[in-house]
Amino acid sequence: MKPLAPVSPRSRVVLGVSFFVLFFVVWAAVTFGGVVPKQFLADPLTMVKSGWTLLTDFGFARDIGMTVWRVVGGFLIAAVIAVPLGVLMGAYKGVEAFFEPFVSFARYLPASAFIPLLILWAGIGEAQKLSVIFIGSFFQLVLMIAVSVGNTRRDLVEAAYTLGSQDRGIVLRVLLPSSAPEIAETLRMVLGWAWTYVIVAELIGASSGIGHMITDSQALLATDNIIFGIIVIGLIGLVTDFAFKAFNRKLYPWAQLSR
Amino acid sequence: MKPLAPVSPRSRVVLGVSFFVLFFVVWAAVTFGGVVPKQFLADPLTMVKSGWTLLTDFGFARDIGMTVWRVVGGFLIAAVIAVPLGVLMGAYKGVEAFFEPFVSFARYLPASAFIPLLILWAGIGEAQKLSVIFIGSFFQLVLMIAVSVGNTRRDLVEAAYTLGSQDRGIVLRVLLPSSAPEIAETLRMVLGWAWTYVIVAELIGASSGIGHMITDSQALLATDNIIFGIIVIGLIGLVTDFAFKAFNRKLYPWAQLSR
Amino acid sequence: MGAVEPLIARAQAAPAGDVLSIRGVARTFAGGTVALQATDLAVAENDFITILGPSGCGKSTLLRMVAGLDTPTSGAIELDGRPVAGPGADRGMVFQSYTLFPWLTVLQNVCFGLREKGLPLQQQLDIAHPFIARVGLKGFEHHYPKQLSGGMQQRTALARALANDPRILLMDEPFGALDHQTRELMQELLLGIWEAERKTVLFVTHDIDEAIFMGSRVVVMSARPGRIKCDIPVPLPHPRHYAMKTTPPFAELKATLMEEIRVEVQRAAGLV
Amino acid sequence: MGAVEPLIARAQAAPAGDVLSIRGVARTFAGGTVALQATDLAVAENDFITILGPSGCGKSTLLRMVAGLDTPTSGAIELDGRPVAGPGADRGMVFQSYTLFPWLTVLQNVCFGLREKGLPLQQQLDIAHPFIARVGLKGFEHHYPKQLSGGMQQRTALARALANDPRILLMDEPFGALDHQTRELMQELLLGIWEAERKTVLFVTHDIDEAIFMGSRVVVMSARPGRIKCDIPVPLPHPRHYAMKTTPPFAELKATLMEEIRVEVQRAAGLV
Amino acid sequence: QETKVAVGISGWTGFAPLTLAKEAGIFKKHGLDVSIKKIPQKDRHLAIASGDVQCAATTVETWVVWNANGVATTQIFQLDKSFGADGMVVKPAIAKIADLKGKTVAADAPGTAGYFGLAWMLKKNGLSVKDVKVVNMGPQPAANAMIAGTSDIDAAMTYEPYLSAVRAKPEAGKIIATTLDYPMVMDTFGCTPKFLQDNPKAAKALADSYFEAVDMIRKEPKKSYEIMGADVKQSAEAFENSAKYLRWQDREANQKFFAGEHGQFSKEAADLLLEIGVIKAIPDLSRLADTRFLK
Ligand SMILES: Nc1ncnc2c1ncn2[C@@H]1O[C@H](COP(=O)(O)OP(=O)(O)OP(=O)(O)O)[C@@H](O)[C@H]1O
Ligand SMILES: Nc1ncnc2c1ncn2[C@@H]1O[C@H](COP(=O)(O)OP(=O)(O)OP(=O)(O)O)[C@@H](O)[C@H]1O
Ligand SMILES: [Mg+2]
Ligand SMILES: [Mg+2]
Repeated sequence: MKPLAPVSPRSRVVLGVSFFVLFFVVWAAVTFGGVVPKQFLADPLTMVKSGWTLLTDFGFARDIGMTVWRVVGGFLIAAVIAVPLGVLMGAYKGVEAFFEPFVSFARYLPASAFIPLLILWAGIGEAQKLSVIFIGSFFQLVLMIAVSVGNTRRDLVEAAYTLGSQDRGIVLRVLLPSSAPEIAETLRMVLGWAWTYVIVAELIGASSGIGHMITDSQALLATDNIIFGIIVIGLIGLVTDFAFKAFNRKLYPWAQLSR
Repeated sequence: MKPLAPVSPRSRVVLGVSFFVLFFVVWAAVTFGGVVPKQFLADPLTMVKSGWTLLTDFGFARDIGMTVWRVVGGFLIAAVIAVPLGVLMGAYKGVEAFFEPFVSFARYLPASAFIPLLILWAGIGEAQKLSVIFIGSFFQLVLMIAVSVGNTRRDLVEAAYTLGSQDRGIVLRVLLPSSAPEIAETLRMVLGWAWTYVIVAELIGASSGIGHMITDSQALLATDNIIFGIIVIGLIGLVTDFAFKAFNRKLYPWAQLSR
Repeated sequence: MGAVEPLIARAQAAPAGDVLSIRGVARTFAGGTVALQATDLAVAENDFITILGPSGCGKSTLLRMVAGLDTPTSGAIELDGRPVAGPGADRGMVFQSYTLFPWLTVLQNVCFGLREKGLPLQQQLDIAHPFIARVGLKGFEHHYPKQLSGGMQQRTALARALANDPRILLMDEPFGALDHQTRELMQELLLGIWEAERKTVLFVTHDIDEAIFMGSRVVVMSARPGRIKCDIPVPLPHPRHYAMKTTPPFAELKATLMEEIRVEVQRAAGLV
Repeated sequence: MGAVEPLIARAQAAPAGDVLSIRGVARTFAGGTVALQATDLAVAENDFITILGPSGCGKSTLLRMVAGLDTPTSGAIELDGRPVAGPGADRGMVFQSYTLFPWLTVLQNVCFGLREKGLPLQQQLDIAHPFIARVGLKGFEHHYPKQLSGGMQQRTALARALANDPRILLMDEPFGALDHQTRELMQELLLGIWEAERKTVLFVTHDIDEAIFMGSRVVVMSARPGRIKCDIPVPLPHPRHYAMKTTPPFAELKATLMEEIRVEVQRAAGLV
Repeated sequence: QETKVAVGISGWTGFAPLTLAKEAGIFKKHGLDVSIKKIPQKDRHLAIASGDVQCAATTVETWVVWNANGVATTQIFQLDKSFGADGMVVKPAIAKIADLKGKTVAADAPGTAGYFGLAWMLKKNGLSVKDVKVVNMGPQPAANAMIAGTSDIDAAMTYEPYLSAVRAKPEAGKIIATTLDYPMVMDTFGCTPKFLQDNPKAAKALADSYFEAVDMIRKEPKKSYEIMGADVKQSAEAFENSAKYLRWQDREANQKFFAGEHGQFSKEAADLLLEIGVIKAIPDLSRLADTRFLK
């Protein structure tokens, strides 16, 4: 094999699938073979079966819906505030100087550590879960968006000036469209992190959601349910990410995003 | 204010500091003023005092040490495996085709949801906490490193070939050094995320660490301690991040990293 | 186009007719770098002035100050007698780097300045389309910049600047990033447009052939700190044909400029 | 350097003395693009062959196949009678893009190939230092590429290729990204080295002046699908001086080539 | 040669004599090297299954859950009995437990004492856990949420000292029922069958140490409360206060308890747990306890 030499699309698929096959074979071997006792690790078959039961008999679909709703809700609130603020910070260095030091400190504060406080402040209802997502994504968003906007190619801005743009036009017709694809990419990335936070929020004080199902299953040592839950989250994350990527590519055909 | 027009370093500092001042003034006003009751939000003074007591009387330094140790430990284990694997994947497209689909799925699995399983598999000791950090950072690392290595400038590789390099030389003397600064940046970023996971791991089943202190304080409604804990995590995150950035810049003087 | 009288006559017109006048303009950067020493230059109506000079001698700095993108440390720049205070649509600029807005199509790019002026859409289109045709991009109106070659992008940038109908066109090595052949085609295209419209142009280049072929006057700048070293009229008749580049009068002028510029380049490189 | 006999005599030497022989080489890319039609070219010892042609005519493809970085769809490439199987140190290459290893200093870059050969450090240094001096970079041995100007980077790349003592030097628009004046200085530098060492060179360029000034033979390629259109010897004596560029024999050759190439460029641009 | 044993407990006042036994050197005297791990109740069986701890303290019905769900364990002695230390707090508007139908109740995860207590109280009032909306919250955050006046919780299951905290804030809520009204919280100590089989002497030593610690509390209350309080960052007085709501069980009480009450309660609890779906089958109830070590 030569470094960087591409492999044929066919063997790409074969190799990729073979890892999954291998993974399941090993999993099945250790579980069915009895090397690992049932309560430590459910076998793949039981996992799938329990997952099905969860969906059909225990209303797991509703849990999934709740979790998705929380992520999307908290994230949207964060985005609605973060995008304008980030754009302002990127465009006006004075605004940036005012907010930046605080925001870049705040983004290191782990959202999960806020949960105890948030329960106090917002209760255990949806407000609390949304707040966790908000804290987890807001500061990152603001900072990354401000950087994107601030990195707008100076020559484009200067070109706009020589074409007669005023300051307002520079912000609305140059800075904003020029950084839009990067802002969309930032939103996609940060949404990916938000999934982690929602699970934490649901592990602690929730009556529905995927995280809650996992806590419930813990008592029963139902590793099948836990693993199913984890896989469901993974799949949702994967699907949203791909959808978001495709959407961005569609929305910004002029940008050379990830090839 | 003109878009993108820089502000003087002096006003930058003044503006940045003024936000913090404003923040503390508002905080002090609502807490000392009694608008917000004590058990909801401690005032800044109590927070600092309690923090001091935590450090002097309750051995909080040890908790901090434990948390740092866990993050660094778990992260190092992840890095030690992820860097060679990532480099191999980036260099050899066959290896990449084999691992990539699985890894890019696995990175969407939230580390926090694994905690119940990890307690079962690894117990409640350090192994479990390290595993959480490992799961949280390993897949991200592998993927991002593989991308960095795979993005090595093709013309540099070709130049090395025309200078007589063999495949081994290409990997060791071109791909590796060329992507080293980006790998270091990846390590820095992912380390930042690892902080979030360790707190989760400590919120759920630990007998030491900052997260554990926060759980303990939650029982006593000691919002002063909780806030102090959060700020400590934020500061540590900030400091490591800056140190790492400075270190990377020192290590790779030839690279044009973040300006 | 018919017979065009030698331009040199116009260039020597009375200063009263100057479109642009640069008087004692100097620029020192924050770090202490003197980019430009006190410089004087008068640009008359319909002049095509090419500026030659070694790298770093302040050519771009001068052009940027005329455009209003930078401010002189001392001296005055006046356009039609009014001092330049900031950037404006009356001074169109074409940059060396590709500065089309990547999120706009060719047509939208050309309309950009018109839209900023607040013209209604139909009027914008009425102005833009002829210019797009003029630079030979008919049929490419709805292409995005990334779908165009470098030469096509610079042609669009030219159309965009011209559509705004500026008093003066500032061009900073507009063909510098193109390959040699594309560059020659672009020179002919621009020259053709100039011969038809007689737009006043300030054109920076490194290429002596280009400077002579395009210009009605060639201004040579000295190595940093920059200053105007000589100002040579080009007595070649219009319309000019590319074959002119291998004629003896051209070669003669080139030999002169080559000597002038060579000394400066060597000085800039620290070789003298 | 002394008196150097016109090179043209050597170029017409018996084919037995050929360093490189390209016979019937064609290249079709995966998408069906025919980049190069069956091409024949023989390069004799000490030849300095410059290749001119419009963009996209397959010049880089041809050079990359000689370097072993790409494989012909058909035909044979032989170096000293042995078929080329892959890249190797016997064919040094200088690229248009700056390909110095950014993590190595100038000295380490020049030593790169020598180290890959397994030479001991002292021997590497003994070879590298004179070449660094040769390209005028004494004192810059411990600079990183980002601390160098474009011209200095290409000089280092030249030294790096020469240090490996290749049988043939392949240069793909090595000065294409430099500004005009730097480019002319680089031409003189390279010509000086060639006049002293008589390394066999295959040199791709877009610039007719450069092709004539540097080459002992100029090969013109047709627009895509590429093929060799004509192969013109340059009867100018060595050593050549930059002033030669404005002499009548030079201008004459240039006028001929300009016509040849112009047709191709227009064909490539779809104008004919 | 000391026998190493890791014990999983929580900060619950009832378990404090174990801490005392360790801190006062009683375990050491009996040839044990005990390490005490604080593990939330919902994770404790996972720790046992992982092998990190061999023994644990928890409520009687929890052992039923663990055994039913695949974590084999055997109880060897009783620790304490709650006398009002566990209970349900409700918003002032709630008059009786039956009013909770359709309301939101905070309780720890299924398989914990809080959840069981809720199920038990609801059953005694003609309801089931399906009739209310259960929010997963530990006893501490649950109490805090009530005190903070969080609008979306109508009731919470918690224990001392958080119960007292609610008692001190009548406007936030009231204690509607405790273990005085529903005596169903009693804690026992158990180990894995493998540990008991391999270390019968150590098992006996554990029981003996516990009884000695209970003795010590009686003889030297001041010092004992101080040691036990320090472990949960409380003063001796505060700790003594929270201990008022429970009774530590000595050897005699233990023998009486395991003679009949234990079995009977386990049976009743198992039926309820099965009903609410926390266990899927009733385990072999005869193997839940091993009374050999009480002698
Ligand atoms: N913003 C700036 N801050 C400090 N120095 C600057 C700045 N812009 C330009 N310079 C310096 O001023 C001098 C002139 O720069 P300028 O870009 O005008 O040269 P130029 O003649 O256009 O060169 P080139 O031919 O390479 O484009 C250079 O030495 C440059 O380093
Ligand atoms: N890897 C490739 N896959 C497909 N087509 C290619 C590839 N490389 C080059 N081509 C095509 O082959 C043709 C010749 O390319 P080549 O780079 O050899 O041209 P060139 O003469 O070097 O042009 P230029 O002067 O712009 O460097 C072009 O049409 C190009 O698009
Ligand atoms: Mg410039
Ligand atoms: Mg090429």
